[in-house]
Amino acid sequence: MAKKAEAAAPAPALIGTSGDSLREAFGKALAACANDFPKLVVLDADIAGGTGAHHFRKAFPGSFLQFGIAEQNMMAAAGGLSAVGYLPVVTTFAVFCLRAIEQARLSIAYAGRNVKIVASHPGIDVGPDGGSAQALEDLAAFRAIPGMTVISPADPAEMALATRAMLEFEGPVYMRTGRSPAKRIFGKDHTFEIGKGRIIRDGKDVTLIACGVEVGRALEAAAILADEDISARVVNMATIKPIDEALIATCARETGAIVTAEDHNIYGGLGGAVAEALARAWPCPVEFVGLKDTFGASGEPEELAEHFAISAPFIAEAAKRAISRKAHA
Amino acid sequence: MAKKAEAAAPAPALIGTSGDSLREAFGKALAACANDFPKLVVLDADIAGGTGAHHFRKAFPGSFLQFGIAEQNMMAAAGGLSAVGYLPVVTTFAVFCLRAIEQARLSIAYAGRNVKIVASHPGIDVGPDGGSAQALEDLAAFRAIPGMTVISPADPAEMALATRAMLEFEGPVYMRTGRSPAKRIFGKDHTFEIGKGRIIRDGKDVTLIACGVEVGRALEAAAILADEDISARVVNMATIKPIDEALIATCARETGAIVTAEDHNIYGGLGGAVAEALARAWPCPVEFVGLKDTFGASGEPEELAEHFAISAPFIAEAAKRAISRKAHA
Amino acid sequence: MNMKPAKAEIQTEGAQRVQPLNISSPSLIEDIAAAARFVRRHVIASIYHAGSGHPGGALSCADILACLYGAELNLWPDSIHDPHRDRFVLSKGHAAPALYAVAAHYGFCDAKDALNLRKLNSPYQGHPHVKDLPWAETSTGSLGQGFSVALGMAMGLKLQHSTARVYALLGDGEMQEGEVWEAAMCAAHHKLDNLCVLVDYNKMQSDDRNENIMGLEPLAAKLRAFNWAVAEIDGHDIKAILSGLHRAAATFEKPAALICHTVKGKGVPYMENLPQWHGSVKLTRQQAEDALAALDATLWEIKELLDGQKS
Amino acid sequence: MNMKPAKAEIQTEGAQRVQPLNISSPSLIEDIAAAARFVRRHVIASIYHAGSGHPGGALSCADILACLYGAELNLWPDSIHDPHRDRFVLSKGHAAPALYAVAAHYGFCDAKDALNLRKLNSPYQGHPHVKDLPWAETSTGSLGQGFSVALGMAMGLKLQHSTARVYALLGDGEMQEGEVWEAAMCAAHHKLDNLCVLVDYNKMQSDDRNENIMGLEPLAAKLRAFNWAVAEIDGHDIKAILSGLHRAAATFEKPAALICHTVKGKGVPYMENLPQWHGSVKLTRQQAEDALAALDATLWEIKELLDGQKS
Ligand SMILES: Cc1ncc(C[n+]2csc(CCOP(=O)(O)OP(=O)(O)O)c2C)c(N)n1
Ligand SMILES: Cc1ncc(C[n+]2csc(CCOP(=O)(O)OP(=O)(O)O)c2C)c(N)n1
Ligand SMILES: [Mg+2]
Ligand SMILES: [Mg+2]
Repeated sequence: MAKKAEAAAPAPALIGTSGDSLREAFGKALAACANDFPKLVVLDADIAGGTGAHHFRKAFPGSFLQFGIAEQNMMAAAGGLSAVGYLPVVTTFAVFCLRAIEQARLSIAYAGRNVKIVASHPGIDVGPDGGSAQALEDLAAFRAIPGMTVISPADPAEMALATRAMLEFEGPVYMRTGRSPAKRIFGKDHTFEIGKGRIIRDGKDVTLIACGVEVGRALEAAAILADEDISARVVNMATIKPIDEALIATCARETGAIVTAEDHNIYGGLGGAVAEALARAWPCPVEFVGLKDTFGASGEPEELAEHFAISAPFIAEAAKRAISRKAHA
Repeated sequence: MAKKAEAAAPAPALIGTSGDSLREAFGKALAACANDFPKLVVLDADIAGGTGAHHFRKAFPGSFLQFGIAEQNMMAAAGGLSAVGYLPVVTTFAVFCLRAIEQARLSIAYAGRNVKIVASHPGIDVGPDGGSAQALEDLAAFRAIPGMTVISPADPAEMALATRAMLEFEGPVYMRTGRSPAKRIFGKDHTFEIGKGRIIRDGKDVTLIACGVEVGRALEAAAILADEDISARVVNMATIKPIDEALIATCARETGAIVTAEDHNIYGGLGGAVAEALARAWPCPVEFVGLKDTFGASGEPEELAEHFAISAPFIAEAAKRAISRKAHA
Repeated sequence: MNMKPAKAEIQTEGAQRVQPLNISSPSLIEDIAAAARFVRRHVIASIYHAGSGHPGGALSCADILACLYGAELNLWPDSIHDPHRDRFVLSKGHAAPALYAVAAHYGFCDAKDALNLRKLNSPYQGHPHVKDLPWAETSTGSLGQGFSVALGMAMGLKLQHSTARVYALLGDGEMQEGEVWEAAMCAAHHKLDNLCVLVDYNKMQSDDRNENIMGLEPLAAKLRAFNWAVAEIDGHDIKAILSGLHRAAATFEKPAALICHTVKGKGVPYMENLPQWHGSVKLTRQQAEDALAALDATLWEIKELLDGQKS
Repeated sequence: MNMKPAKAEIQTEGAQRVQPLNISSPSLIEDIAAAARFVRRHVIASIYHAGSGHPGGALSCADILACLYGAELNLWPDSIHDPHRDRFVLSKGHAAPALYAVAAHYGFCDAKDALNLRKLNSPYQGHPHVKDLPWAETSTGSLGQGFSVALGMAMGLKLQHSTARVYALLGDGEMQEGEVWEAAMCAAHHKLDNLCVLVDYNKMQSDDRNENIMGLEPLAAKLRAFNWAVAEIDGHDIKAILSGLHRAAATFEKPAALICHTVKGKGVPYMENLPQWHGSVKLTRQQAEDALAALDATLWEIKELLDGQKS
């Protein structure tokens, strides 16, 4: 092969490093708090530039473990690293976590290992990579694994807190980050606790329960509804499992109607967890905002949210439907 | 190595072929109706003796495809076989279907392939093999895949009907069979339709919605409740997705309390699907019978059902709790 | 739209293979070289328009794709539903822009349309999707799976006694996926001599060189130990690729692997052999123009590719 | 309870390996042979009591397990929590009865208790579960995973500069799992010379002989092409196993694989080389008695093993 002469290489603009996405926030937080967790090791499957783990690699190359494009081996090996005393954080895209879910089940959850699985690129928030890469099943699938905690923080500030909380927590955790530039929602005073939902805007006619990127959209929806004199409460349900049943029941009692919003299939994820909690604690009409059992597609995250009906106006519409159902309940 | 002299080999009693388990019923039905589906091929990962597929192999060795112990390749290859005109039926244990779920997602569901995935050994019904082999996550995980139909027939007669219905159905299907000797529930007049639940015992105080091996136990529970003058309706919800929302709403309206019963984690499976349907259509108290977010263990299926609280008496207890909640709803 | 010189009817039962082309014909080689040039330019333009995409691995496989579509595959735009057509699966699905470009060049889709890469409501997703584009044969994007799907196709075609062949293009990084070795073992066991795998051995993957991430050598020995017929060729030498494909089609009871040594980013000097151009990158106007110029595009062609969309 | 002859203290920091035993010592070999006999009898008895279980693959690995626990592993009942102990992972988890038996023989658990195989409320599940039995090191049963877990342990121990070694026993059928080749590639890339894989090459898997299900040959060539140090030995020759382990421990910057040629069902003539005894089978009283008699158990020992439970 004729090798072309070396040309001056203009630096490429990596999509992965621009903006303040949840994955970048995760990667920075991981690097920032690593000194407090000397047993921490971060596992990568040749995708650190995409997951945010590159920040950690740069800061702590000795604790960064490369597994190549082989997610099953990486996931089960995390169980082995945990067995010899490490605190492993497995990083890859959400859809490739799914590829290794049986390893997460057996060699991590069943074996009782304290391993953290951090999944970037969940939902249609993935954007232009398209439907094949947009995981819409991970919350449902990982939630079904006995003993697995599932979290999905909403903004960069919360992601930083959640990263530390996850490392301090004892037991297997599955955490979603996100690819697109994230909205800033929380200030410096924000706190985070695994297992707790939070009312981040009060209201009395309906409660919008959201996680991940949908929290920002739920807040926008509440503003749209306010313009129509509908008072919507917004709950940031950053922990999908264990779900904050007490808070859900309180919201159902106080507002009488619920909307769930998630960047995930409407089946089995946050919506499923909320529906189950209500059925146990306080039956109440729910409208589900999410992908309606269809795969995603290429496009920009915001246009996809519009296209697949998970943007703020659709949450607001769902809220009105939920409210209108109160009478019949 | 010294090879020992040939000794008369007493025939081993294969656990897999004794009794009238759902997997055996599946295997026999598959062989019996194969002539009506000339494009049928059955894929195996060295476990045909355990899945029931050995009946098909014996009858149609030319259409039986061996993939060895390599479930990911088998699952995706099924997509390729479908692409060139075959009607592939993928067979393995439920927990190994989970191992290949990302292949089922991309190369089957996303690619729009008409492939059937038949999973034996679901839940604690697996028995002595123990917790590692007892899939408690499969209904939730496969239900979350867009476009995936999920069914779990209740007895050998229904399994035979479901096997044919699944082959006639256009689109990807995930079907659970079962390992233990199954109760006979239905007679010769039984019919089966994908997407339809069936009231198999009427009642007015509460509805017990079950699938798979739990249908028999729900019927027993109804008998226990009848002795206490509680009238329980029993629904055989053989299709978990798409769930029969109309029937669920009717039952909620008519009986005012629901119990779900499944050999699966209480999160995300049948219970989740029913809770979601109720939240959409007719909010109502639900009690969930299933594994309470714990893994299984070795033991005989019936003693495990007792131990993990999914046997008939526990369904009956759940029914009473559900009924007692009606007033507060 | 460009046509292969030797289009022949595909017979549906007991089909005979189309007679092999004269693969040393200078005009054939020039046609394929032109196709590869078209592919590279189209890749740059579509990734520029998309604002994201993986140029490195799309450029490295342009010559391979051009050879397949230009001379090897018994596949034409009017035969994409013929059951006895040859199948091509882009297992390294992130090289989708190259697949769309070669398909456009050979008339399976419209070239201008195919610039709508990664856009909402366009069928040209970031990774090939068969429901959007039937000639993509399957949906890929998760590495390893395309190989298994191709294996399933090859198995099925053999069961049907079809003479159709199946080709899959894999990345070298992709060879780290266990599923690839499951498929490799299975294809050899079933003696799928109608299956040919091409490895785009550009020595690089997402973050770095293979040898720094997870070494693959000795790759040919691995595939041979898995009972494949293996040849190593220069993946930018059209004659070598054509004759490699020719020999691969002649293996008996063995699947064939062509390890194609390539250069990641091939044809765009500032990208060549630099892992940071794996993707997903955004190309500036200047970068796109520089790349097209390096690919011998005229000023008019550059304008047409980068602004033609808007008209 | 039986002890290895050369118990030495395991040092926790900068630990030195325990001095190797004299592996040709006739008494050592006789001790290990006795352990293997114990394992085989215990396997038959526990599967008989359980009413189900996989005898074939438990019998084929009895000699390997006896060598590991009897001479190779720096592991004793009082060191199961020592961070610098050697680790053994039974990746072919369905051979659990053999693991429980060898553990019982060397004092990690009670022999009578370990006959409670596959019973509710017993820690001796159908597949090893580390939460029930800490010395099982991890939970297995899904083929391929144990190897990866062992790799993770070896990687971690290396990071800690521990001299502890990690051993994993795989089935030959298990080698068909892609995860095995992911782990093989990864272990070699990371130069994990503290990792040793033993393949119980009994030529059979669940339904039939490997060659009929999915051929593995040439297995040694495959592992060599994945950059492993490979030796082939007779998996029933204790001296050969011990010296194989000895050489495996001396590889530098390469993981070691011992391909152990074995007979499935070894020791029970009516089971040997017959795939139907893979599992999961129910043993009749007569079958259990015949098997134990073939394993040279006395009438009293047979009664003790098959009825001792009830007393
Ligand atoms: C299963 C899986 N894991 C990870 C990825 C993310 N990914 C996309 S491309 C890529 C690198 C691929 O390298 P290679 O196969 O060598 O492709 P090429 O160099 O030809 O672009 C990775 C890791 C993926 N698409 N699929
Ligand atoms: C991932 C996975 N697929 C399938 C099985 C079911 N299974 C249990 S044992 C077995 C055969 C194993 O054969 P081999 O590895 O050769 O074991 P051995 O002959 O030593 O018993 C199979 C297919 C499993 N345990 N795990
Ligand atoms: Mg590459
Ligand atoms: Mg074997």
